[in-house]
Amino acid sequence: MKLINKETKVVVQGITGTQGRFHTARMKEYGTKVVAGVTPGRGGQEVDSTPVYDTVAEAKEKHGCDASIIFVPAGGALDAALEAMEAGMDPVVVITEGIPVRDTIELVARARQLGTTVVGPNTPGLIKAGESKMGIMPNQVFKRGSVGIISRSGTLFYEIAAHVTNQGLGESTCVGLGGDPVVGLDYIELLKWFQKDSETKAVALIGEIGGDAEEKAADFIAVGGFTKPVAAYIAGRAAIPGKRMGHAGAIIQGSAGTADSKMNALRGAGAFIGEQPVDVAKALKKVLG
Amino acid sequence: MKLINKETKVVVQGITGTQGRFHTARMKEYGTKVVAGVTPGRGGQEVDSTPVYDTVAEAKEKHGCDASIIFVPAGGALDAALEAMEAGMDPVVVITEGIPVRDTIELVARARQLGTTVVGPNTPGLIKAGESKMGIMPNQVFKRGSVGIISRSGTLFYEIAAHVTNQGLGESTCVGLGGDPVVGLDYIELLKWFQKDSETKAVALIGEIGGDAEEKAADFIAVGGFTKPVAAYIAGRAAIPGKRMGHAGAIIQGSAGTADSKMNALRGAGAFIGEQPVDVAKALKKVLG
Amino acid sequence: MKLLEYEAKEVFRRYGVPLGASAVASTPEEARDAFTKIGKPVVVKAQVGVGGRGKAGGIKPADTPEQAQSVAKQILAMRIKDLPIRKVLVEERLTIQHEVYLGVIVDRASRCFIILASREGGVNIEEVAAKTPEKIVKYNIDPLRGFRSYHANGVAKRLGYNGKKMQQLGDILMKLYRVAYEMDAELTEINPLVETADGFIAADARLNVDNNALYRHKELEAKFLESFEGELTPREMEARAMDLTYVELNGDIGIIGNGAGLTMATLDTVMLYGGHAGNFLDLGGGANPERIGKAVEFVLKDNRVKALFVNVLGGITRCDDTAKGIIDARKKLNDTKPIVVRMMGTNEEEGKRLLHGAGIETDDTMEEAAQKAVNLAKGA
Amino acid sequence: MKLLEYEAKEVFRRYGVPLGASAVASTPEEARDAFTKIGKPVVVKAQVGVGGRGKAGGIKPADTPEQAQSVAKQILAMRIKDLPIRKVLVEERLTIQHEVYLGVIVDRASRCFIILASREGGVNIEEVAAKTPEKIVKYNIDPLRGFRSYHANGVAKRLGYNGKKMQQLGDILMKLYRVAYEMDAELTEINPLVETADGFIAADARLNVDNNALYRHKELEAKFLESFEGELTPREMEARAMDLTYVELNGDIGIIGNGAGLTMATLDTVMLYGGHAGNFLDLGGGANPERIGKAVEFVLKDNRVKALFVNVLGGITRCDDTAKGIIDARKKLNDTKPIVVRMMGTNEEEGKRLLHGAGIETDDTMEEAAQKAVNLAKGA
Repeated sequence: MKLINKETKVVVQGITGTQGRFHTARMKEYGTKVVAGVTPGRGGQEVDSTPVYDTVAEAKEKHGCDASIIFVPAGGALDAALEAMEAGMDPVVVITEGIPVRDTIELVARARQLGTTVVGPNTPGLIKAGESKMGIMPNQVFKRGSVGIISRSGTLFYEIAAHVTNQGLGESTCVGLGGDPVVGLDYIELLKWFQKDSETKAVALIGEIGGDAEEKAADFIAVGGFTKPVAAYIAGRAAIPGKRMGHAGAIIQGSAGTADSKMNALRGAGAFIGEQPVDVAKALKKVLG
Repeated sequence: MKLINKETKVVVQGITGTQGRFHTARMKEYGTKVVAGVTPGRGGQEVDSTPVYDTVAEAKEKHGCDASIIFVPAGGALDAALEAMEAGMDPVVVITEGIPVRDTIELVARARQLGTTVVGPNTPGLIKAGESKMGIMPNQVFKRGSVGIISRSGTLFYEIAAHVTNQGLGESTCVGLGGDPVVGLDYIELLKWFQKDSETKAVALIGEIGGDAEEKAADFIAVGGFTKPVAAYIAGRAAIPGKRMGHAGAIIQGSAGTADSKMNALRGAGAFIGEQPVDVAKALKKVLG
Repeated sequence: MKLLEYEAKEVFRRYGVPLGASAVASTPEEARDAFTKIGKPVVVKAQVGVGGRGKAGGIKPADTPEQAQSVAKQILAMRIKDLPIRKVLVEERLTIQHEVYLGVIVDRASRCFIILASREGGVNIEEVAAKTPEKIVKYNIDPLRGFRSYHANGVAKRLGYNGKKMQQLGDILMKLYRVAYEMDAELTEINPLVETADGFIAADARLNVDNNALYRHKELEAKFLESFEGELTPREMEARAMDLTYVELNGDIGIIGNGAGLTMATLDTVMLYGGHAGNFLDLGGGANPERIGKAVEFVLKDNRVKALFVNVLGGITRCDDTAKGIIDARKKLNDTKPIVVRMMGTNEEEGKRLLHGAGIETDDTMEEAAQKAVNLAKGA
Repeated sequence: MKLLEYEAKEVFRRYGVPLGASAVASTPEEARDAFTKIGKPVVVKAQVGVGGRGKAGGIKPADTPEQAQSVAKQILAMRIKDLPIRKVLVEERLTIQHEVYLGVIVDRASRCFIILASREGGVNIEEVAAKTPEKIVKYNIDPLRGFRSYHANGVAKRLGYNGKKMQQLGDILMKLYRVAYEMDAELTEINPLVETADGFIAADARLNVDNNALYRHKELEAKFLESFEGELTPREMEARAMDLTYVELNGDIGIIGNGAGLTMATLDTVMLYGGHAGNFLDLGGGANPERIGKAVEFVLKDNRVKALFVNVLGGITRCDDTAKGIIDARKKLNDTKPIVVRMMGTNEEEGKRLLHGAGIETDDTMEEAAQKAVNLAKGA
């Protein structure tokens, strides 16, 4: 699994769209090495002094970029991601929301075949605090520190990151998994990574209703796969079964995917469970001192 | 590349059809270890005391077969071959004629991905003389000896094999590449194999009009890729450009794919070129003594 | 998007899934004619987007054209779970030897389509899955390899079928997967697939299409809103038509947030402080003042709502835009319901300035704001 | 199977390849009406399955309905390479800025579909390919990965297009590949693709479908035989209708073999001994006596044929069956042309016994038999 650091050279696919343009500027402000953009048909233009190419292959040839962030609309996102992967970009961060799940299935399968790390889709992206950001999270929230964050949501993730920062802990690497039912990364893959990452002393795990990814993460922690402290927050206790709560993946189906099920599993694995978002940061403060 | 010997355990796909039934008996007569047959929907039956299964996976589970020969009609041949490959059969010999080229393209691509040797389609198959036959060539023609044969055609291949046998040389391993435009193996892959095969002292190369596989083989020989004696026969000198001569692949397009072009290339690479089929065997006799 | 049984069957038929003779009827007379056309004993089935129609009396047999007419009349006059029945499906009655369950679903954990199948199909399939999971055969479809005849035959074999029946079932499985794949379905289901003396027949059909993929299925878009009948409440239907991500809840505090996770956490925090959320409304990313105004207006117009809590963490969504939207909506409605706003992030200062100027208080943390909202709702 | 231009364009249109306004006409009057419908200057093009129609006068411009009618009348009265012209395509005349070549073909060496493209399109493309191959862009399509927008854009880029034009051309390439793939085409070609001020338009269209795949394209099967007009001689057409693999040649020795390679070698050997083959007829694998009889009859009925040489290496095809087929055909036709048979393999003894009994000689080697056939034809 490949994440990012200050050396990562980033290409922005869909850079000429409103979102691509806006977040390219924010990423550059944060210090991300955005070396090129790609929008087919717009090669030769510039966005905010970043050169735009028609294909990722060209961008790579000219700038040696090695990771891609995708803002391409849903209908073109699969092709954009496949293009990035075939050109050797790793990780590939798919911000795009509303991608048909059939396309995501193909995207993720191909990523596994090629060994590419895909973050998302429908993710806020990932950040190595103080070094590089491939995502849409607000810059001011993050400060270099020792807490790793894994989250299925976006704004709730910023909320908790802000508390972690306010507690004076700061973050190491933070990853948004994405709010779709099928995404490239799961908690366990990231827990494995954080287990080895010496900069990460503890992890904030932010989950929500739907699926059983949090339960599986709990099992993984319970069997000793991850041994650093974990504080978790699960959103959706007030949700009603059968209703999609915003995210395509946030739905309680029958009795599966409830917040209680997830909280119980994580609690059973020894994780701290926050009643409200701020609790997560406070608990980590207590542990890390 | 995996070929066959007396240990090879063979499953016959399409064993319950007329051809499958007939050639299963002939292969067994020859000594081939045909351990099972497969025809979906006919599981539990027997053909000539060979048990029939619904799937290759079952046949493998029960009998540990490791190679497959396919007599399934054209419409089902791609699935049959993919099934064989996914079940780990290697080589997979596709006798079936008339497979759409689009299907063959997928079949061959998948074989390359999985590292499976595919002989054919539209091939007479392959034989290790005196040990095992996965094919439809007449048994009596072959005798254990030192000549390897590579051929794009069927009956012409038997014709030349018979001459080689009559000359007292006998054959080591003989492979029919198949008469379709796209096939799993080419001359070069087999020449590489024969180069290493200590039982093969010389090679008879039987080509025909269409494509440039023979020219490429000549180049390969010319640069020292294959150093044993080669005697070749190319069919189709009397053919007319633009007409398909029986095989889907046997067609001279414009000025490409003529018998002269192939003969000249091979002659240039130091191969003996027979005027008529018998000449090949005579020339090899001279060389091998 | 959930298709009705007869809509799903139209799709299935296109793909060659074996079905009984049937016809859709919107009136008792049409049901009578349908019987005549089919010429065999039938069942008349309510077409409605909720489960449990059988128990509710929405499925009835008929042996004559007149009987078909009369039961259709009864069913078309019913409401099931408060939904009107606009159509019935008149379908050949089958002699059932056995009921099989077949489903193709998107599996989150395996990140692919999977086949679920069981020989213990029928109305109790969920019980079977819960109590005897070993009776459910599961098969993951490799997205790069596809689902081919021998994979399908392998599944049929694991279900215990052999020979011709294995092939027939395998063939249906392949068709079902083709439906699932080509229709972008989240769920494609036959329950029961009826085993008769002549082979298998799909007696019921479910097809839920991925809303994100509707742009690839223009023929469905026209029916999109209608398809939510039964699944969504009237207010939710209204919100859907306005393209708002809205879920109706039972409480009295209106909730608007940006981002699904944050909005859920807002509901949860309100609940934690003893309050009751009246709705979930996620603005999504990058909402402009008009859209925010529309959302605020929509929630404020809900009579059950006593107080509104807007929780925005500004990223793409800007705090000043949020403030403008709130102020505009309030002005437009001339509404005086108490509003609690918590905002943070992009253009936070300007947003607060605007709100304070309009007499709306702001809080810095969602916990404080949630507490305030709960108190305001109680006090109102 | 080669489709005519208008048939290929019907397929292309279905896939969204940009085409000029056009209509097919079978009479001069229809051509006039077509002009009126199109309402612009047109070209009237002979629809015929052979190349070189331009040089033969089969393509003519028309500026008025009357002119369209009169040139259509001329063209419909023509024969091109001895073929009647049954239809013309009346098509909007384009203002050509530039001619591009695009093709999708099955490449034997790479074992996949490949794209061939050049900015030097038009009638001289073969010369371009021969003399300046660097002006042809070649791209191999990975069968397991497919051909996607960025691959297509990459090809357009290598052709020297940028921006919008790159995208337009990439889009056409993707559609062309979809045609090739879904139609099982051996060759899918636009030459020229005309670059106009408004974008690209396919001025000509070729589509050759893999005969082995016709079972997937039922709509083409009806036209199958007709499509060989021009490609096949009348005798070859007759053979095709009888499902015989037959190629007409210029000599006087009829050749029947089993297996393409052996039959070719038989022709070659006859040539080597100074003879001239009158045909190539490959029995294929496992022919039964009826089929063999039919083949023998077909060749013997050819008045040019002075002697028949049957060369069978029995594998699946049995020597006794071959003998029966020969004897039956000869009896049926009451024919006395000399026949030379060489047979070897399965049931060889029985085959020879039957032939000798019917007074037909056999040889053991094809070289001897070929020599004998040459002498017999010369003596006849």
